[in-house]
Amino acid sequence: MVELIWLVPALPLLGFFLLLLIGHKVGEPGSGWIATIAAGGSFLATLAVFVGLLGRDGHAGDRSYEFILFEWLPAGSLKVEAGFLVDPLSITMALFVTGVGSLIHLYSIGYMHGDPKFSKFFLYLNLFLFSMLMLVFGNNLVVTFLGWEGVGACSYFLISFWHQRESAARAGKKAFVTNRVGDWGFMIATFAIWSALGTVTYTEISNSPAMSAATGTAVSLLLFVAAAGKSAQLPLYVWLPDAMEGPTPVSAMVHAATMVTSGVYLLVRMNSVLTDDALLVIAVVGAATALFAALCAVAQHDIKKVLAYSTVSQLGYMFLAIGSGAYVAAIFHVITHAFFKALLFLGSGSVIHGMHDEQDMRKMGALRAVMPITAGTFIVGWLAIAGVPPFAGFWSKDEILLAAWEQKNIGPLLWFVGLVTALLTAYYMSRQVILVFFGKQNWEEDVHPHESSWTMTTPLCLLAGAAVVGGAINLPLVKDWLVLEHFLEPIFHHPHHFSSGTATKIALAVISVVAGLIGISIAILSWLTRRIPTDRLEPEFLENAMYVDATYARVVGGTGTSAFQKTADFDSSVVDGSVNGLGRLIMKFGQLIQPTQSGYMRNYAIGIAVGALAIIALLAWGLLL
Amino acid sequence: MEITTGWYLVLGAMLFVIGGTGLLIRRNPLVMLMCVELMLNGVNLSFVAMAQQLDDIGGQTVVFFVLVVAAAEVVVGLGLVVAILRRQPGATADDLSALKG
Amino acid sequence: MGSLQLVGFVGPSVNWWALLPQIILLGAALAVLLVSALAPQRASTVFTTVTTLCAALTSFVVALGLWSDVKADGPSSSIASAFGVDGFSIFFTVLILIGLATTALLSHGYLDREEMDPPEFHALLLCSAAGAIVMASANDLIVMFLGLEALSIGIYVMIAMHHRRSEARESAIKYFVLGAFSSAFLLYGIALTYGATGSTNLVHIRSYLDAVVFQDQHLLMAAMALLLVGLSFKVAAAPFHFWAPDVYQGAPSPVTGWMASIAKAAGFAALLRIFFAAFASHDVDWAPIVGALAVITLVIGSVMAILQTDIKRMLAFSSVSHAGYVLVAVHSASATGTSAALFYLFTYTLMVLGSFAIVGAMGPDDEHPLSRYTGLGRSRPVIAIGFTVLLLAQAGIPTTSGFIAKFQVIAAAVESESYFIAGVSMVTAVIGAFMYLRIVMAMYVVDEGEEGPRPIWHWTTSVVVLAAVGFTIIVGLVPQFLIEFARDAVPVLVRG
Amino acid sequence: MVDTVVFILAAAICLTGALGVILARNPVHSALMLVMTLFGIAVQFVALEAHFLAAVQVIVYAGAIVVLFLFVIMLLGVDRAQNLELSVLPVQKWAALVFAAGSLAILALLVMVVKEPVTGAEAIGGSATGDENVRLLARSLFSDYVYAFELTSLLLVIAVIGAVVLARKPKNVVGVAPEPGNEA
Amino acid sequence: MMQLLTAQSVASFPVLNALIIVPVVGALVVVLLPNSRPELMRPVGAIFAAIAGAFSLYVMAEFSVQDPGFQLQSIQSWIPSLGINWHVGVDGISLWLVVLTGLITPIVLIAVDPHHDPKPYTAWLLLLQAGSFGAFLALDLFLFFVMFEIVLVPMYMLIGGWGYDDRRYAATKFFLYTMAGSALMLVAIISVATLSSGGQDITFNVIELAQRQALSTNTARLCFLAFVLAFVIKVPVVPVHTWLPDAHTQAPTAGSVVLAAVMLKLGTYGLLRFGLYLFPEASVWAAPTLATLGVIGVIYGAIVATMQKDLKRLVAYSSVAHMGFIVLGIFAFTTQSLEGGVLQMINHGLSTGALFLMVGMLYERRKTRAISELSGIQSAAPIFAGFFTVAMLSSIGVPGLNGFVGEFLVLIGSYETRRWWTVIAATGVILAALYLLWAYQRVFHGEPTADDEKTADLSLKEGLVLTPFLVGIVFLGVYPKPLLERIEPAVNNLISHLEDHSDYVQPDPGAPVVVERDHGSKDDH
Repeated sequence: MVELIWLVPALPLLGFFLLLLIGHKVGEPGSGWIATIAAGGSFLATLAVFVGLLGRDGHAGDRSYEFILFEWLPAGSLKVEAGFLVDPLSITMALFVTGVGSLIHLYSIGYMHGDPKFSKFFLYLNLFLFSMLMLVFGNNLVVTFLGWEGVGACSYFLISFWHQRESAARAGKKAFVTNRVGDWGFMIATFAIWSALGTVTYTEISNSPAMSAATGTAVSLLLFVAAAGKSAQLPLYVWLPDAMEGPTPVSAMVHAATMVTSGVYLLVRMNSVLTDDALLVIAVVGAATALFAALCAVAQHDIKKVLAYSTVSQLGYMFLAIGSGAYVAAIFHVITHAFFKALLFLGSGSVIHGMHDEQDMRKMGALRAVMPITAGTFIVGWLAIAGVPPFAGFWSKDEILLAAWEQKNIGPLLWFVGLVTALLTAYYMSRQVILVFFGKQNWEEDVHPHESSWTMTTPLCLLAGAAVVGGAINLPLVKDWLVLEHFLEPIFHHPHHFSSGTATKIALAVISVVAGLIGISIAILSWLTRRIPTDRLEPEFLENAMYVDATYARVVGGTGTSAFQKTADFDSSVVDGSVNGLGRLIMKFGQLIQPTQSGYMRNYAIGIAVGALAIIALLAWGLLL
Repeated sequence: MEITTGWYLVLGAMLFVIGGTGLLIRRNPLVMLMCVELMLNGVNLSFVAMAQQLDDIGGQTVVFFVLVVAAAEVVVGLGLVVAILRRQPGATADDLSALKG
Repeated sequence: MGSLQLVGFVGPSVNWWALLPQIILLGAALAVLLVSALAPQRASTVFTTVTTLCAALTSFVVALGLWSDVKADGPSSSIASAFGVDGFSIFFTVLILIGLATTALLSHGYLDREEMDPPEFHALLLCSAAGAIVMASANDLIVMFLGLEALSIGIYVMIAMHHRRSEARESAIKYFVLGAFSSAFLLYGIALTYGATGSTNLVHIRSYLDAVVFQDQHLLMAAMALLLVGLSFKVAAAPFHFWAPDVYQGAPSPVTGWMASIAKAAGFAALLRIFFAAFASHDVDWAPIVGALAVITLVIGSVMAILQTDIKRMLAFSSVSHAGYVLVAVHSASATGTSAALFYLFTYTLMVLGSFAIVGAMGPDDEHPLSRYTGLGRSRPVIAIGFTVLLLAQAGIPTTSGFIAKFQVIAAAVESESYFIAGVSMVTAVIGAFMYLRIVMAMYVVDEGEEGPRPIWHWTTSVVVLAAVGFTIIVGLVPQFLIEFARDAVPVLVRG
Repeated sequence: MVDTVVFILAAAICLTGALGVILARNPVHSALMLVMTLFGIAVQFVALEAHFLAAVQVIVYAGAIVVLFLFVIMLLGVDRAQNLELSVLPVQKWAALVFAAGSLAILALLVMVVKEPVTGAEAIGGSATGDENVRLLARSLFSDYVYAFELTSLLLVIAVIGAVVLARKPKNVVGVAPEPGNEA
Repeated sequence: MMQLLTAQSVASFPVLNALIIVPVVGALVVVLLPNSRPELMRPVGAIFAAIAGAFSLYVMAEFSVQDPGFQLQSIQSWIPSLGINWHVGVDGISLWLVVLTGLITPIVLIAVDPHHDPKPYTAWLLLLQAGSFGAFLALDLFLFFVMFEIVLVPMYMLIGGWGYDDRRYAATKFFLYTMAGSALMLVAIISVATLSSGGQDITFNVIELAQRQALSTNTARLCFLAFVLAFVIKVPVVPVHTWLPDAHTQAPTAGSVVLAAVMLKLGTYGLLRFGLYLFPEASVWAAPTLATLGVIGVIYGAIVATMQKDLKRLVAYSSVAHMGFIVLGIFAFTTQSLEGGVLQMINHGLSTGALFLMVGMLYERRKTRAISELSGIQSAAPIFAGFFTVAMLSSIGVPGLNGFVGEFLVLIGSYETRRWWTVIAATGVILAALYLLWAYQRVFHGEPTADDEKTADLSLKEGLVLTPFLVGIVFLGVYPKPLLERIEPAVNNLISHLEDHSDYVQPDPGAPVVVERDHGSKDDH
């Protein structure tokens, strides 16, 4: 069954081509269904592969299957194949990618109802899914990079889907270009690995001897640059909040569940080359991102912006996990986050849909009555992200905080940052839930919110279920229940083991739960019961995301643009000018000697007479010498 | 003081230079032609002096041809001058400078 | 007593065959004159043109016969070694005859249009051609001088024959005065050469210089310098070129073509014969000077050319820079260089004749502004493409003879390790190309709907242009025959 | 001694005449000064034992060419004095000065440096001296230089045609009417 | 001329000669067509161009994958007294350029309507094709120079005759600039041939000269520089690139396409064939400088492209950037970088060619190329925008499309020998995204104005014309192996030639020789 792997990306690709050829003829909702079936089929194929993989012996290293399609870039000693690597990591990723992806496809049929470019949307979605699967399944860095850039391009298409809005067009471009900074790191890292190890294939990389420390750290950091670009870490996170210009299913799928986690995937995939120095940097940046984004999320008014900053923050968590060496925890959080964040985004989409494209939370409130399913599922998502046991988010977040605590150098500090983030997360999510679904009705009279269609609510329900029980895949209660950890174990070079005693673990877990509850309490006190005045809780400084983006814009738009313009001016005035100047110089020289051609024959005779004199003098001079 | 060939050559050269200088400084086309004659005569003198020195009659023969050339040049030159001055009376060499640049 | 001695006098042997081309030309000249003088009404243009063409053709056939003789028996000289019969002289004879026929054809429509006298013109043209042949064949400096004068004086008169234009007279008197001036220098050079070597005969000079090591070279140096001045003037090398643009502009177009091609070629023939053949042993002395002249000529020719607005002046300066290229070849003082120079002159002659054919046909011969050519590519595509080929050939673009010619010149310069000069000549080629491109641009770059000029086109001009363009392209593609011709035509000095 | 005196006198005549040619205001005077130079040169020819050439010099040059000059001067009526202010052209004066000074400098240099100006090459055309100057000349003319001699005929033919063509009053040009080109 | 076709190679059909001759014959036929039938010109020309294209495919089919040397050679004596032969042959480096030339010209002939004077237009394009073939196939320095120069004339005529407002300036600049570059090359060509002769007969045979390596180090370096000057101008490499934007912008669409797709490659091809092959030592000596210029081109071209106001000019500057990658690849001397460089020549031809075609189509519709005057085209012409997007993404270097393959190979190969150059050059991929997407955003995104609304979408014919480009873009992006495996033997051959004649040694990636390599003279070459 593992051999069916080719079917997994092939189905979305097929869907893409079908839609490309006949999409505009099929129209709505047929093209949506084509895409959804392709995605669903892909999910089923993944399941089949998964089952096949499970059938193999996990400990004998059999759970790694390479499927080579053809030689892609054979150049001398460089052999890059278009091949898939099926192993626990990739199949895990693929399962939730196709699973969540399929649900979002389904959801989009409802959400995109009536859009003039309905079929094109699904075309992009399928292409995205294909790229994401290439990213996940690629058996070497270059194929992963293909997917990596592919998802980037699709993300660009999807963010700027409503390109008539200038903000959407700009956001798409911003996402792509920022991602490209990360891609630069990816490419250099690939080069360095090839240069050092002579291969770009994952299995060979992990079997290779270690690179020198400097190279290893450089490669690790370059990979992290790549991951930071894709996964919106400091300082490259700026594109993600803007990416909310895209349709909400896109935000759910691309910018919450799947694409943004590919940075995590990459680092986990490359765990064998990551050095301790680099991991420390990753942990610090991850923690900083988590805290920073959580702070920003506190003061957002746009329902999707809150979720966007939340995503950045959660991604920071994942990197904190990686930096702490807890790769399983990172993947675990990737999965649970995919569930609850997709759920939250789709829920917010449902709200926006129901509110007729209103995104400002201040104009909502008390929607639980009119949108019961949306509200219910949203609340599940909220509890999951807030780290309330036994929802999925609790388990994964707990594991990350534990890993941070155990970090060798600055563990407690990282843990504390994580804890504060957890508190903030609980707070701002609670604030959002209250503002949207509770409290008093703040929307205009002429707005008539309504519950969404079944294509939208079905995914919500399924995801809500996953958000509730998702934690089950890696329950730390009993050793045998750590399904995910055992499953993933073969891919790790240095398997991570928690060293803390059970008491410490429980203490840390309790503290984090308490922190979460404090956050929720503050939110209830301030936003629901209004015991705490709310006017100080949304500082402008945080609402504007600490002006980081504005500073970027000023540097890029101001200094950068003017520097570019100066270069362009330099090109036309100096570089081209010197060419034209040379021409003019020759002309000038001509004009200088032109008076010799005066028309007076006696003048001309000078030429003869003095020329003769000069020649004689030259020859005589030569003789005298 | 013995008069060697060198003296004749110097005289010839001086005539040549005077003729050349004259052509440079005079505007009257007729005088310019005369200056050319001066130059040719300087050359002739050199020829003959060298023929004497070399004890070779060839140098003297050449002077004949120079004479013919000079005559032919003068004829055509004067013809040109006549043709020009008939249409532009009083024109000097400097007045004939429409073509330039 | 004297009579006794005269009885014993035996004149030098004469190779009449070798003289026949000149004799035919002179005979034709006299025939044209006599018929026109004696005939009841003025001889028609057709008659004069046909006579000239026949003379050229007959001479051509004779020259070809001579060529096979020389190939078979080797070079010789005639009339007391005064007249060389070698590949070189026949090469130039052929070239001059081609130029003669071409100029005759070009003048055919032109003379009537511009109201000039055909018989006198053709007689002078024939005499001038004979002078050119003499110049190219002369093995004696004084003979060469006489040939040069015959060539030049004929040209002075032909220029001034264009009665209607004061510019024609101006250019005639300019050419005349400066020509006489430079002739004096040349003659002085001959005198000093005579003094230094004891003869005016090149064969003798060569053997004398080969045999004798001078203690005191001053006289010879001065002689070479003055000879160089006189001949540089004829070939319009800077700084002796000033006359060329003015004279070319003022002269009737066929005469300009004649001057730019044949007068220049004959000048170079003399230059090569004297310096390459006779002064071969002193090439270390003269070659640098020629090189310097070449550089100055190339630079001035190309730089001044791009400033011009009158086509004839453009082509005049371009002809100056072409003289520079030939000088580069001469500078290398080698057989390769000489054959490169010969090849260059041959191809250049055809190019420049074709170009002036078009210029002459484009309209009244007063001024030739560039604007006259605007849109020619649309109104007369065939002429325009022909002109383009000729111009690009002059710019040295490949698949034209001009490129092969430049290639050989550069090869000669490289062979003599004159890399600087080779570089300069290529750079100035680029500068010069700007000027050719301006003309091409004028012909082709027109705004939509704009109509080009429709000049009256005499069929003789078409023949000339077609022949010139065809030759230019054929030589550009398969130059081997001409290269061999030029290689066989390196001058050889032989006694008797 | 006599040689020296003759040379110096003749040279003085030559140079005076030459300077006269280029400095006389009136072209007629120039022509007459030219005669003086030509005469001086004829004297030098005699001194150099080129008797025949001396005669020809006087007859052809002084007798024919200069007369031709005078003839034209009279014909055209250009025998007016000319402003001798050296130049209306800016650099001309200096260039002429450079030429004259430079040439003379080189000449002086050569006089100082050169011991024997003429080579000891053997006579090609036969001895130049002796009392049979004319005979020798004739022999030379009709042997070594016969080709050149014949060529002079070509030259003279051209000169004749030229003179005829140039002097002829063109059909369509009336008198001294201004040229179309000059009006512009 | 006839002997070229008939002599010697009777045994096998002299297809390379046919490649050059067929378009020339086509041009003559077009010229002889009656003026009264202007509609015939382009179809007839396209047929001849297509026949030549078919021949180029035949060459591809005949090409032996394993043979690293020159194949299908044909030698005819041409100018024996100068040692010049008509000598053509094809190897892995030139093969695909020949195919590209063969295919682009008929497409362009079909695609672009000159609006006036179709006869000369068609004839010039055919001559351009013939000259380009000749330049890519020539194995005789003289023949190469002839072809290298002669292609200037048709392009000059195309720009001058069918270009836009500033065509006089652009055409002249193009011609003179490139001519100036090749001026010294001619001197160098002759010098190489003369100085290499060493008593033997002079020859211009490239293979022979490369084997002789008879020049002293300094002479070879000087000659190399003269060659390089010609080629870097043609490429063009910063700072001698400024003819390109003008020529591209003012040229008619067909001219721009051929200029970008074919003619620029003459420069990079020349660097490979004549720079590296003839002067291995000098190439190694000059490599750091030239690689630096290449990298500067990548960054500088991108920066300047970003600020362009004219869409066509922007694409032209993007060419400067892309060609910089190729130059870097060439002077990194590794199998990958060279293969990538050669492949990138093709890729650039396809993607930039397609972009120019589409900018031309846009101009046909809107009569403007100013970015500021266009907006929201995607709404009005979605298919057009889609095609444009693919070409743009290829140009940006998105994997799965051809642009990536070339760039990636160049960079990964260059990383071995020119580490820091590569790191900097790779930032070019960021800038490429920046300028192209920004331009795309301004032109295609946004609200269309009334004029933009009326912009027609692609016609069927235009779509068919663009399809080959897109197919090529995708195919080469997905499966470049057929090209790479034919390029590789030739490239390896070239590298071993370099290794034989200089102290350069190609590093072996992955070999545990890190320490050894560090004190080696890797970066000193």
